[in-house]
Amino acid sequence: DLGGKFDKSFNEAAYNGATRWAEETGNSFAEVELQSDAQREQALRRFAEAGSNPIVMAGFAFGNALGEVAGDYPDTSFVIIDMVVDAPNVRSVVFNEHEGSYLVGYMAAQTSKTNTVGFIGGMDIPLIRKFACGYAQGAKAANPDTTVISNMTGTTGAAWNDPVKGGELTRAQISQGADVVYAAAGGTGIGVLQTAADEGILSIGVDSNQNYLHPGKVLTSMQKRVDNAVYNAMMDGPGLETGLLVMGLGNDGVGYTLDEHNEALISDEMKATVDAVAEKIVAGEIEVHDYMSDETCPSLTF
Amino acid sequence: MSEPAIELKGISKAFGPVQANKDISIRVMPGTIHGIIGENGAGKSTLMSILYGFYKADKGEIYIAGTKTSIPDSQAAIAAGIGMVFQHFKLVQNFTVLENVILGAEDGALLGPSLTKARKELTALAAEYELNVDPDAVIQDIGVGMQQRVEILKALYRQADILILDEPTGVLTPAEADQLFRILHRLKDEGKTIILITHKLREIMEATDTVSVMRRGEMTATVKTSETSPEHLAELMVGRKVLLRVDKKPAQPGEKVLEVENLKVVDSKGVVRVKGISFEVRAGEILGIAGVAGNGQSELLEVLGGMRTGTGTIRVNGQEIDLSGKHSDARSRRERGIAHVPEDRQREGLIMDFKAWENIAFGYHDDVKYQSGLLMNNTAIRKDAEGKIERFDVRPANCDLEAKSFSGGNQQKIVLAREIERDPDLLLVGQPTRGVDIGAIEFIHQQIVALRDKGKAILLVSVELEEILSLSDRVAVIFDGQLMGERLPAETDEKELGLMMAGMTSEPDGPVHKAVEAQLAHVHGKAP
Amino acid sequence: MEYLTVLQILDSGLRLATPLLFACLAGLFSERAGIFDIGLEGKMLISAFFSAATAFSTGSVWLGLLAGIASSLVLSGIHGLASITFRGNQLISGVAINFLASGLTVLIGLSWFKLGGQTPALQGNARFQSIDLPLADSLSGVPILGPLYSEVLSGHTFLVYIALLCVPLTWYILFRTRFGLRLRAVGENPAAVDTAGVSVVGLRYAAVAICGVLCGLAGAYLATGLGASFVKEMTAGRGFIALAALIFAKWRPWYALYATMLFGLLEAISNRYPSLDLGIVTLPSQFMQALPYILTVVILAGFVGKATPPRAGGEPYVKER
Amino acid sequence: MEQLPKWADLVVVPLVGLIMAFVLSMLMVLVTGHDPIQALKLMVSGALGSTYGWGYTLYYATNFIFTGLAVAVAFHASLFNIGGEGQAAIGGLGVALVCLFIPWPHWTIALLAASASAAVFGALWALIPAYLQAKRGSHIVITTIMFNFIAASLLNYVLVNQLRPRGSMDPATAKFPEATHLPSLGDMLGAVGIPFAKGTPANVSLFVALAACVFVYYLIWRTRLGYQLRAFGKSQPAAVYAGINPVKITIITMMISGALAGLMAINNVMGEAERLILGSVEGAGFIGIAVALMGRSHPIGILFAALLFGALYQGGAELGLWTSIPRELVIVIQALVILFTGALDNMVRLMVAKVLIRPKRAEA
Ligand SMILES: Nc1ncnc2c1ncn2[C@@H]1O[C@H](COP(=O)(O)OP(=O)(O)OP(=O)(O)O)[C@@H](O)[C@H]1O
Ligand SMILES: Nc1ncnc2c1ncn2[C@@H]1O[C@H](COP(=O)(O)OP(=O)(O)OP(=O)(O)O)[C@@H](O)[C@H]1O
Ligand SMILES: [Mg+2]
Ligand SMILES: [Mg+2]
Repeated sequence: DLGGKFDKSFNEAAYNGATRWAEETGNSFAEVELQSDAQREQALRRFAEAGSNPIVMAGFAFGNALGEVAGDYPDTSFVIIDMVVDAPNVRSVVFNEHEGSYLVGYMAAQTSKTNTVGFIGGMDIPLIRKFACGYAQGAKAANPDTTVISNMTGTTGAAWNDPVKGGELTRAQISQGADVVYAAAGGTGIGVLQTAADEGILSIGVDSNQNYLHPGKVLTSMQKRVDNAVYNAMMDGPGLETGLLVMGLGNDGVGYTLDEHNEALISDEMKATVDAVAEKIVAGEIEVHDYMSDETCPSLTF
Repeated sequence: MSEPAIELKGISKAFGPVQANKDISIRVMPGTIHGIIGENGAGKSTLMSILYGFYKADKGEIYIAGTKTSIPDSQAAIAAGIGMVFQHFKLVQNFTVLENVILGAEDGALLGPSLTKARKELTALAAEYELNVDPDAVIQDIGVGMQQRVEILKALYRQADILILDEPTGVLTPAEADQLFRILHRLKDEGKTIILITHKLREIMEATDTVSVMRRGEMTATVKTSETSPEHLAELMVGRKVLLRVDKKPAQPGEKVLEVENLKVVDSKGVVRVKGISFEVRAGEILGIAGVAGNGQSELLEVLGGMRTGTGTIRVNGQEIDLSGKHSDARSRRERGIAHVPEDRQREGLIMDFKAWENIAFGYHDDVKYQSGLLMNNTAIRKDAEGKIERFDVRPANCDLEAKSFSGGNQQKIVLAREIERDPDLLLVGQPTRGVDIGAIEFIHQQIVALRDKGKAILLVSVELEEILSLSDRVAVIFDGQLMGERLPAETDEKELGLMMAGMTSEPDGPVHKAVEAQLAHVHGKAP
Repeated sequence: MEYLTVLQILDSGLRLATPLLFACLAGLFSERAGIFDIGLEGKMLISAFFSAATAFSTGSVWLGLLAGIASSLVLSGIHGLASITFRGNQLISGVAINFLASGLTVLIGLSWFKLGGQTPALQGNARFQSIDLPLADSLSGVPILGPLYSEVLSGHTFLVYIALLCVPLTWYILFRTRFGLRLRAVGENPAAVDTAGVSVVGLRYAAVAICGVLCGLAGAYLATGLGASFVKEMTAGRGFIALAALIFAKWRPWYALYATMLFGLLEAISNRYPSLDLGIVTLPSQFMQALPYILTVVILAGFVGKATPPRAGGEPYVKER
Repeated sequence: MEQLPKWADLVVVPLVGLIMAFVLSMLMVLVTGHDPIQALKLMVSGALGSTYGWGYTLYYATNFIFTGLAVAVAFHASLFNIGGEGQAAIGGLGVALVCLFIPWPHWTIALLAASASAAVFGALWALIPAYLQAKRGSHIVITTIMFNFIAASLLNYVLVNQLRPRGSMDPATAKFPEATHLPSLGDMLGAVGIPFAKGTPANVSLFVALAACVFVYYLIWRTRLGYQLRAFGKSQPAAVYAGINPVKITIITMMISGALAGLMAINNVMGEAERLILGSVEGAGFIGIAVALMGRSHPIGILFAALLFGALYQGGAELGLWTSIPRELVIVIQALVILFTGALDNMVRLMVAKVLIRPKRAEA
């Protein structure tokens, strides 16, 4: 996405997926980062014409371009992440970010001593609302009288690359009592996690596993296995099965991360309860409301 | 005979195509006042700027008191004891007098000490040379007269013993000019050497010991002042005989064209500049308004020209005109047959970056004959411009030169050509010949008189009493925003006007007049 | 809202204002000398990168600071070369510098750290730690003023206090020293300075250099003071806000402090109140995010009025054409 | 300084500057461990080597022509309009509303309406800063910067909460109806039998941009308004002497400037994306400043500068597609081009003069 790869989260995950595939199979892949919206369609066509197959694109913003292009290259398989494009040769991978966010929200509320948890999004767009909404639900579920403070960073592209502002937003939330903050803001999130660590509160990473950034200071990360999506797509190779592919808790599309960096923070019973919640969600006993379903959120207003 | 204080040998300087100075040599004796005259663009300022290290000469040598000196920059010039008062002052507008004086001559990295020291020296110098200035006044608030004194003080403060003045009196009133020359004489007596550039032969005759004449970048003659005459100098300068006095038939005043009643003007700072004055100008006459700069004559012109608002009644050809409403702008004035030659040609009268032909349409760009449909008819404007430039003998006669590369005199001719050839009922003229050489002055005066003789009304504002007296049919004196009275040129003289300009009303040969003479005598430093 | 919130907002405002203040004073020196500089953004950015990069690889934030300043000085040098020595267009030069910085930082970052133009996070001595002013805790008991001191004034990084010191310092240099006098003069009327026997070029280079140093401090503060790593484009338009603040401040040091503080506070407020519930309507977050800019315009139009820049600003000094 | 012949000044100097910029850039490519020759080939051929490349180059150029002209017009009245970014964004809103909510029979009419609406929206967005500058003396640079941010927030709100189709992830309007889709350069040239790559974004707006160049030329140098505008830009006291109303001129100029910036939307929003997306201007407003300055505020100059930047964009895209050279290198190249052809042009001029004039001297 225009955010650029190595935002330590979304695009980086995609890139890692591809590299993993390349390393394991010894094959090579062409990748491109875009500077302008007009280049989306361009890139797709050029890769298609050059015979790249499959072509994987990360980000809802590709939806429109793919819609245009897919028809013209019936023999090429396309994979789009975070967006549904209805075409015979397209696999649309969407993630249940709300489910993952629900889990980390749940953990946040459990950990919080002040019953106040924070959310910092990059920009006020539907995808981010989806994150926030799931997070808030989880938090409320864990502890009904949890307050969820939500901030969006900005309204220009800079919003995804402004760690300084991320840091200030974090401090603002801390001053309102938040002691766990969840960042879904690309490069801005780096500032959030940093400040959280500095100010001695916990933070939650997003997309990739960001626990390692500040060992012992990052409660967990809402991992969105974009890397898997990309990896699998490339593994399946040309003629991969198309259609809608929903990556949720069930198929490890999303989830929280537990590793050496944060094991100290997550007690066994906490892990137990959270996993239990996860089960319920998978089993459908807990129904996590998806903001996108009706563009409303029961436990948070935008 | 002693060493010359300054000797220039074979100085040449070209600005791109323009050869401003061609192989110029000149010797200036110590303890003398040496005049330099020449037409606009003759190369006077350039030569002096080279001596002061502002421009670099392409060729030539400079000797100061006999020793060869290289003057790569002004610092070297100052070190060599040279001080220069530029034609266009080099002062920092929003600094105080004191700050301007010490700029570049501070001692020590901190200002405090420098300022206290400078303040002392300044008061000393001021006392010694009657250079009264208020050290704490900010430049942009003080008159040109005082600004010039600041420039002189700057030089003296740097212990200059050679002082160059480029057109110092161009902006001064007679009184101020007199004072300046008193100062120069005193400096001379102190043994300082002075180079004086001026367009005014009278000043040359009165003040200088020697005078050099420049033409087209060359030094054409150097003569002892005592051995020459204004007419001779004028001829050397222009290369032909020049009429130094305007010859004009007596006026035949006709209908009232301009009637001003109780006009008041308040400026942006809220200061009342014009305090309810009334007068009239008739067809076929020139009313001259004399006054020390800053007494409201500028504002008077600007209101009449529609550049600022005022209160009172003004009638042109019997019809009242709008002084503050939406028809009080310059455009509507022109529609009413008022043409305006502004005091500051470079700041107001012309767009210096526009070509000459574009400037001919300036202010009249709405004129239908300049339009063709939606567009401006540039060919028409150009044709018109060529005619005007030719008739007013603007040099070089090239419509495609930008206004800024004409000399002041020729810039002024462009403005006059534009305004006079409009054949207006009323012409407003401010400082028509400021900084302009005598050749051009002669021409400009002729044009103004010619317009009068066509039965047009002319309101002339000038700080040059000579000009006022020789051009006007009636003279009114303005002081502190009020008219001190009217005189007929034949029945008055510079003394009386000078006094009225200083705020003293006087009926001829009344007691005041006597007092005046006494005072003037004192001013000129001779016994009555 | 209760006192603590006010304190928090002031505190945050101060932090957010600091980089603006540095950049604003930087612009002040440059423009007071008659050199317009819309390249503040770029200088901050490059300094942010090199300070972070150096701090990371040497482990010393001080070396980082020096490197940041040095890099910013290089860009200043280019600006000086273009606009003083070669009398080029100062605006173009500024634009170029902004592009140069945003490209170079990532380009070099990529080849050094392979992190997509980011630098690794800085730890320990590789970043500025916050300083507690003397008596901060003991005084915090004092009603009203106590907390103000301990919460707002105390507990910032070294550079914040430097920035605050720079204000009186700038004022002093500008209005109480020979250098300052000449600097202001060269921005108003270079010919006057020239004929007074002082080098116009020298003065202007000095001013541009000071501008570089201050931009360097601003960038270093972003990457090693407020943040703890470089992120591409992390200046996020602050250079332009500083420019606005400079005009807002009418090119005066103390006003610069007020103007930048105002911007800082407004941003802090909109951070604190992501969306305002006014009972009838809730103002959307987008409105709150635009609020600082809207208020700026309102204040500017309502109270500040006309600002006249240094007279010789923007034009190269040409004697002969 | 030596006087250069006009042709040298207009052709040789920029060319030499360009070459110097590229030499430096390619050195940088070398340093970052890639093959500069290949990179250069790729960029040039990618941008200008095929009608496909031109299809993109011209598309970007169209954007830059509009924003460049916008800045230039303001410059002539000595107003510095940094607000092109915001004005273009709001212009996009104007286009979107017209295209979405009015059923158009044919693209020609739609284009007219959309252009009008884009221009009006852009002009109105410039009106407030202009008015404040004229009446209150509020510095246009601050206000236009602020209005860029305000525009971004406004669009973010409108797109997310109002114009976005329900359930869509993308903060963007729905696709515009078929009837409003503009013919691409490919379609048009194809129609007249000239082979031109289909599926490239360059479209009929290019001709609107060219028309805008002509319009601006006549406006500035041939109309009464232009005359007054330039005079006002050179000297305000003189303008007053000539009866030119400063308030009126300031406001009209800025509105024309805003309108030109707004017009850019017919290219990127209506012509390319065929819907309004978030951040659709993509910095073209700021590139416009560089373009105007390098084009010396003259339509012809702006045309060339815009083409240059368009080519750099497209060439850069090709680099991104086929090499691992990071896209930021293109930004650096842009910077160097601006530096050498814009800011350091006198240095280049001096060098050229040494080469050109010395021999002449020798002969003489
Ligand atoms: N800075 C400059 N750049 C280019 N040409 C110049 C410059 N200064 C003077 N010139 C040219 O050199 C010639 C001499 O100019 P200079 O100022 O010396 O004349 P001047 O005798 O002082 O005229 P005036 O009596 O009006 O003061 C003029 O023709 C002018 O065009
Ligand atoms: N920078 C310059 N470039 C080109 N010509 C110049 C420059 N400076 C002065 N000149 C020309 O030099 C000549 C004399 O210059 P100067 O500054 O003495 O003006 P001037 O002729 O005295 O007019 P004024 O009396 O109004 O100042 C004029 O032709 C003027 O236009
Ligand atoms: Mg002169
Ligand atoms: Mg003169």
